[in-house]
Amino acid sequence: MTDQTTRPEDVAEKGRIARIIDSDIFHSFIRSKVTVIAAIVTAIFMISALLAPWIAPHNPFDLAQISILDARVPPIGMDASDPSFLLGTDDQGRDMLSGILYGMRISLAVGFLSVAFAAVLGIFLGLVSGYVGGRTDAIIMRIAEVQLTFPAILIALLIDGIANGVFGNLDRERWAVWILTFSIGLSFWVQYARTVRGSTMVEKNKEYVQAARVIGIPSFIIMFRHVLPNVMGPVLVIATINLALAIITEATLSFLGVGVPATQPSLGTLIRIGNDFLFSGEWWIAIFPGLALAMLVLAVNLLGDWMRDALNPKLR
Amino acid sequence: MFGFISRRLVMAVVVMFVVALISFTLFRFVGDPINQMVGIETTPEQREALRERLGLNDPIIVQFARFIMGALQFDFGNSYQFKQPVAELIGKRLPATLELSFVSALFALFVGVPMGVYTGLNRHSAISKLFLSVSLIGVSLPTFFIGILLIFVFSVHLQWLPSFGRGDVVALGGWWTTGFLTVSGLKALILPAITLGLFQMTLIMRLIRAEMLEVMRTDYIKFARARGLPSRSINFIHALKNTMVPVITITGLQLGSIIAFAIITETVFQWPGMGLLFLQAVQNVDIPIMAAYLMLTAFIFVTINLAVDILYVVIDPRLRTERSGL
Amino acid sequence: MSILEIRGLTVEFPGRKDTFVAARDINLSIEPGKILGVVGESGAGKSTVGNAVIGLLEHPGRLGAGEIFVHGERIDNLPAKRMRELRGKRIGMIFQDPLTSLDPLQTVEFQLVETMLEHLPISKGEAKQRAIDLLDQVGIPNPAERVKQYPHQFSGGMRQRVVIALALCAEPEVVIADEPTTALDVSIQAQILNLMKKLCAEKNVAMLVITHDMGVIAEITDHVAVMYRGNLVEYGESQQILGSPQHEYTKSLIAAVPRPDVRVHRFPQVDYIEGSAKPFKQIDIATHWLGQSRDYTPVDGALLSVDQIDMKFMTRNAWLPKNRQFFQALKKVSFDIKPGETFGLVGESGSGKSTVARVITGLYHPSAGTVTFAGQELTSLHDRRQVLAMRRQMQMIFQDPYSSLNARMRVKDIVAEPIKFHKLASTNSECFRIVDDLLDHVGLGSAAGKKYPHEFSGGQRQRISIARALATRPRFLICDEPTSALDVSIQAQILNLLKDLQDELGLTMLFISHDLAVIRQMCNRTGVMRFGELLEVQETEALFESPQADYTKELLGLMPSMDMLSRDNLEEEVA
Amino acid sequence: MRKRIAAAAVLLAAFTGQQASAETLKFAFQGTYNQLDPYSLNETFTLSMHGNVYEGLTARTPDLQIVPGLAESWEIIEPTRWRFHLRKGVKFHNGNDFTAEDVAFSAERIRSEGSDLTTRVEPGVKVEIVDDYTVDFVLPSPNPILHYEWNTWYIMDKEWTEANDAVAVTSASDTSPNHASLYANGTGPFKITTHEPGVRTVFEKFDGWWNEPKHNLDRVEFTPIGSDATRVAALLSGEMDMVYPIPVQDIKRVNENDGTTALTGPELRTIFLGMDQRRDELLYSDVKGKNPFKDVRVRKAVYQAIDIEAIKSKIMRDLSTPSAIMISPFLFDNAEEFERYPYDPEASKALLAEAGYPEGFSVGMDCPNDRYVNDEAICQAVAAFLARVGIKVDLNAQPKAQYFAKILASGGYDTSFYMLGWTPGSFDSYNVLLNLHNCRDDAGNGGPFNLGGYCNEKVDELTQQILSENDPEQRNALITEAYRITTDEVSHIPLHQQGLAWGVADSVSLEQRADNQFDFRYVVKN
Repeated sequence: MTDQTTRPEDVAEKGRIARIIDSDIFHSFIRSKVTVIAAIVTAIFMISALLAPWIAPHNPFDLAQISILDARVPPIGMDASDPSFLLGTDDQGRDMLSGILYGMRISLAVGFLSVAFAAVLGIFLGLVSGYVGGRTDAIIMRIAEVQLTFPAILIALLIDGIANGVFGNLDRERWAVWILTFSIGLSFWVQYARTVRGSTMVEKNKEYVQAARVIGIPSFIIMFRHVLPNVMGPVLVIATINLALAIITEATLSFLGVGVPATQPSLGTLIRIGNDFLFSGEWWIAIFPGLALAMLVLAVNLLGDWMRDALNPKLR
Repeated sequence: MFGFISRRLVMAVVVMFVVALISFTLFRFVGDPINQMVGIETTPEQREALRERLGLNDPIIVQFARFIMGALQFDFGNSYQFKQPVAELIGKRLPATLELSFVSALFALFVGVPMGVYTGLNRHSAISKLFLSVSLIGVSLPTFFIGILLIFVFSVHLQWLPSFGRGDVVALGGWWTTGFLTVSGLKALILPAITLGLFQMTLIMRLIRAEMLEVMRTDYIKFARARGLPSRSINFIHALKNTMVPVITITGLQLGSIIAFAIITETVFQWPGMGLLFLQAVQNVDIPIMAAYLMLTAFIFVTINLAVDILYVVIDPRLRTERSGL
Repeated sequence: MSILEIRGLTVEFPGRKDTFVAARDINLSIEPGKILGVVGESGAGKSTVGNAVIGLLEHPGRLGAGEIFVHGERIDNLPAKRMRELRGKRIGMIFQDPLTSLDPLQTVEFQLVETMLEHLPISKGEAKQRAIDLLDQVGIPNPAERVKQYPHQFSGGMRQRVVIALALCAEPEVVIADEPTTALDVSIQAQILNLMKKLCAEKNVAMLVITHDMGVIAEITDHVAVMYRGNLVEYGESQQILGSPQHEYTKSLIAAVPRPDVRVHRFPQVDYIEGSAKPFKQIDIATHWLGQSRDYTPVDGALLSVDQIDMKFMTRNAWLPKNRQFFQALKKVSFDIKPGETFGLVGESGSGKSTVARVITGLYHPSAGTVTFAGQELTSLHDRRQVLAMRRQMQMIFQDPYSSLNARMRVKDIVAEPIKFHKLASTNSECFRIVDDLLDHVGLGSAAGKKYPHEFSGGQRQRISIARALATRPRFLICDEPTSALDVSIQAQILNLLKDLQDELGLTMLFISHDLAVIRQMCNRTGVMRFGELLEVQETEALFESPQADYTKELLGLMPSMDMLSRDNLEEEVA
Repeated sequence: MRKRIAAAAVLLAAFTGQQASAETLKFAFQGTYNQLDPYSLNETFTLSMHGNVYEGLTARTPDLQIVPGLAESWEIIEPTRWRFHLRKGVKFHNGNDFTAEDVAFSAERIRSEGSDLTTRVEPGVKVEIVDDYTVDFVLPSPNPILHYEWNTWYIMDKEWTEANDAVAVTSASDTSPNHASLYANGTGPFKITTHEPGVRTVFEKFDGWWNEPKHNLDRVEFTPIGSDATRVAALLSGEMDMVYPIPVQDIKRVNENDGTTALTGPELRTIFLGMDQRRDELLYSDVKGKNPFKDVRVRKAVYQAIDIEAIKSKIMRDLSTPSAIMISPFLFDNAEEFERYPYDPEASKALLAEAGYPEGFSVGMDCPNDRYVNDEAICQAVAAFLARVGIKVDLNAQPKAQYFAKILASGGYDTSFYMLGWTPGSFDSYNVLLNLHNCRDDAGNGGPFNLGGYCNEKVDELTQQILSENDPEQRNALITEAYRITTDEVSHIPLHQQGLAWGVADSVSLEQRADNQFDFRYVVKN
């Protein structure tokens, strides 16, 4: 009832950035302190992961730089610590800080790639399913149902086994990330497909789609040019939450022994390795990567939370 | 209603068949079972002979047909490692997993639903924000790590709760064992159930919250307010019931994934359930167990789906009449 | 004495930058058994007044000033708990959409009994009996049986009766009805209005009816308050205000209402209304792209003929064909449209009139029958190039201005899309020059092209839709309820624009509407539809003067009388 | 209802309480005890558990000396005829008497199809029953170590096995379960009363055991706990009396904890690295057209690049014995004659340059990650050491199922560089030389576990001589000669014998065997 649309001619042309800063979404963002902190944490983590080769004191992936004689040095502030290893070293003599920075890179890479893979696959199938409907829809949704019977962990276990079987001469260091991406992504696509299908079924009955059809534009183009941009809102939210979930899943898989190789550890692999040293007093090997992981995932989840509410038009 | 259920059942059978087919095709690649069945000194000829006797050299389609024929009679063959019928092995492990899943689902529901309702109704309160943030910790650390930390604190340090196993179990009838009837059995359930349920609890809480927020903005809630109904009645009779349909869908799916996630929890707590059995089977390429487990998971999932569909009908009167009417 | 009295009511919505005043210094009062109408267009603040009275202002709204009394008792400063007890008990409320006002998961009886037990000192058994009585009073047949049913088992009109029963069940002294009939069909609207009028008199309650519809005001109110942008501009007896409005806004508002009884040439230009078309660059149609290269083959006789169209939708799929269930949306519909004429289709919701439009444009494929356009049978056309050539010649304007534009595209891209797709311009710059001209021509100005649809109001969006439809240089335009989502003043402008365009471009139009008054203003010939059947087709004037089908007569009879509305400012068209 | 449950709980508590008052040992191991057929699986832990229920003709003491078991004594009547005098008055758990019939029956069964221990009694060996308590074994050729592994050739009751239709050895291809895999009937000090594979196994004292028990146990409960942390936690929290193995890093913690101690000692298994010396081009390497590992200088360079002492102190926490040869010094008297090549990265680089790889090369390495103590960590350390001399290692660490499937004969020896551990089942070097050093063909005939395909005919020849040499002195000299050749040629790179680490509650005393077998016979619980 408070339809406050201004006359088009009155709206002075504002810069894009100015408009973003002026927008309600940006405002709700600034107002929520938790969200701002989460965003800052996420940004710091992502940037430092990206810049790991330049800011990390050591290169934990370069075996020639690792000396086992430095193994299990405690973090600064404890007895027998070494100033060149701020957060101590693990059982191989890897600098924990560098390991965490590089590990974050891998974790984020697996997270982003698998989310991207799942999103692309899910969005495509969801769009087709929702737009075309009928038998195509039925088939895709049945596939989705079968897919749901295999939870992420099962899929990853199986796919990892298969990858090893099929590509026997597998260079794990190079391929592990892709295998993980594939298996985690494969277990996530259903969620996107279902969401996109739902929104597509709503959108396709909207009149702008009919208008495009009346113009004569082919379905394929309508789907991607018209419908797709309009169903991306919820997808963005799912993607954020899934990013966090994918990182955790990767960590869990490394516990089951199908994660990335220990020579190029992700955060999850670091925790898995550190797990063995919890009782023996070398707590920093597990706790520091654990903290990093928890903070990262927590921050991303909080962002997702906020986005879910902020992007939901019904809640404004 | 009958037609509806029978349609779902037909679909369930199809789904299970597909699961069987996919999993069977995959097993070919997970490793060579023979290495796990014999000692390291066994000669290549002996290994080959064993492979032949197991029918592992037959074309995959023959093996699959054999599997399906057996599965139809609930015969999933003998475990390679245990030399026992798989159906029996899984049958013995089923109660452990189901009890654990049940308790953790209860935990997730009984903690998650009230917290979800509260945070949904009091969107801007400080406690809501606290609930939301704290609950996220459950999804911010990998399950196995949470499990180990719990063991570290409650078993090793405080020595309050056992670190592994089911405690003493009581046999009920010929085929069920329960940990519910003994003190040690109940104590043994606590840590694994929390570890397993934490994730689902967070999910359910957030889901209920989101649905509550939406339902609270609907016209019928506004109308209920305009009629002067007390908030208790609005929140619980009108709002909560209306959030149930989506919540049931997701919760149903989550129940399925609880059973899958039990693999991790059971490994950490040495819980003698199916998940542990499956993980050992994967490590030892025990194909019959893997196949039967996947079939069972599929079956449980399909059953839950069916139950969810029926529950919809119970909750939502619109679905009841649309089938007979129109 | 008055039951409800509002003194100096001001409602504010504090925003991020400034405070928006939704209602300013409103003074109203209602006596028992009387109905006060509050009328105005979107954004006038009329619903805000209703919400303020019942104490359910949307967050972050608040009372800035003023007092509200019920029976002399001041209620606007009551604590929340007392206010809640008051709601339902002393003030009842009826909402706009009966489909969403009832909890879908509880029976009607449950909702009624729950409300009564909350407010009245009666037992559960008594409440159940009362529930049945109430349903009977609001005109629901078989109340004893239907009370056990769920809301979805009632039709829209019946549900609104249930809502009314719920609003009245605790015997309130004041009832606020917020757009109580807007979501209903004409025939149902008449019944509900009558019911409200009757109950108001019988139970001696004071009723506040909030509406945008002058017809409703004319039909049932004793007094009327006209609101414009949060201000009460005129207040008095309905007869008085509608017949001889004093305020300029009231005058123009009344003038913009389409009359079923009078045909006007053009709707009067209304002041006071935002977003009105200002003269932009005028185009000489004779030389402009829009008027050029109209390479369409001329036709003799009908431009479009629809012959024996059947349309079935599957409502339930099954493996066996015999188990499938269908809904018959169109039954043997036939009509012709001559070049240059405007053909109207009128009917209530579910009559199949929109389905006809979608069959013609090819969005649906008919189950049987043919559509012939410019001598070419469309239904059997398969060659893609030919199909596109036909598509180019007919365009459509949709009902909902909010969903008919892709929110993620700039306006100029929306309008340019058909030009580019059909390759009607040789270069990109030519294309956008045409887009600029089109936007100018429909009264938006070319600057609008850089913006996104959400920056425009409903009327402006409908202009964008029109520009988009014109962008293929069509000869045939289908307008599917083009103004039913718009305020009357905006509706008048859009209808004017359509008339102008038709004159300039010689367009042939199919005009679909549920509103007989609008049909009378726009159409040369009109068909009446009901339940998928075309009941009759006549010259529009003849249809209104001497309807043939019973249903048409009934429809015409149910239309709210606009007799009392002032006829100033109208230039009647000589038939 | 509530009352009844409470009553049941009380009853149950009373029941279990009563059991607890008797001496019950609760222990956990990382792996599972799958099935009970003593001939189905030749695997240390399985045989170790069987050994508490079944007995062989011979037995091994805690320090692995061969002593009489079910045979009171034996003699070599002629070089190819051994005579065993059986113990009298021995009873199986079901009460049947132990006789020569049972020995003859067991000898046939262990050699039959489906057995995984066929090497215990070679096919050519004839078993002759002299009388009820005397059995002769007639060999096709002399074999001084005939009885070395007979402590794990468990004698079964002929009558019981036949009555239960379990004559055929349990095999995975069976469609119905074999009685012998679900139930056990031995002559040993314990009988199995409950067996839930993968969950728990309960042993109870056999009162009719022929020997005087040294243990004081009435009951033993075994639970497999796969997760290291959980297993250690179970010991620390007092839920377990004994768990093994303990991860080396937790030894300190177990010792510091009140009431628990870590028992450590050297194990017999030798951990070593192997290199593909057979293919003309390595499967996983950037060197094309030739195989760098064919060059002894390269193999030696790899050897000398590895700082075994660093691995010992940092990864194994001193719980390992660096080894110069491929067998434990406990099992070979002349072991001290051998010394490791010194750790010398400079020498290593020089060797590589000399061999034509001054810039090093890259090679893929296969490694298990759940088989040996800290296996993956050792491989990582090796990779790091090699990186410093220019050899880039692409490490592929996998669970044992996939790992063995890849590297063994069944996988086509699909590896270029690998880690393996070996315990000779007979505790003798012949086994080591035959399996790991003898030439083999592509199918694995010859030395089946000589994955790298090292081949020297002189070593093959020596191996055959060792088999039939009955004089211990002479035999040791031959073995020394063979090891000398393989060490000079760097056939493998021995790393160390890993250590044993058992966690034991202070209330329990037991004997730790170097072959990692847990013998209940010596457990005393206070």
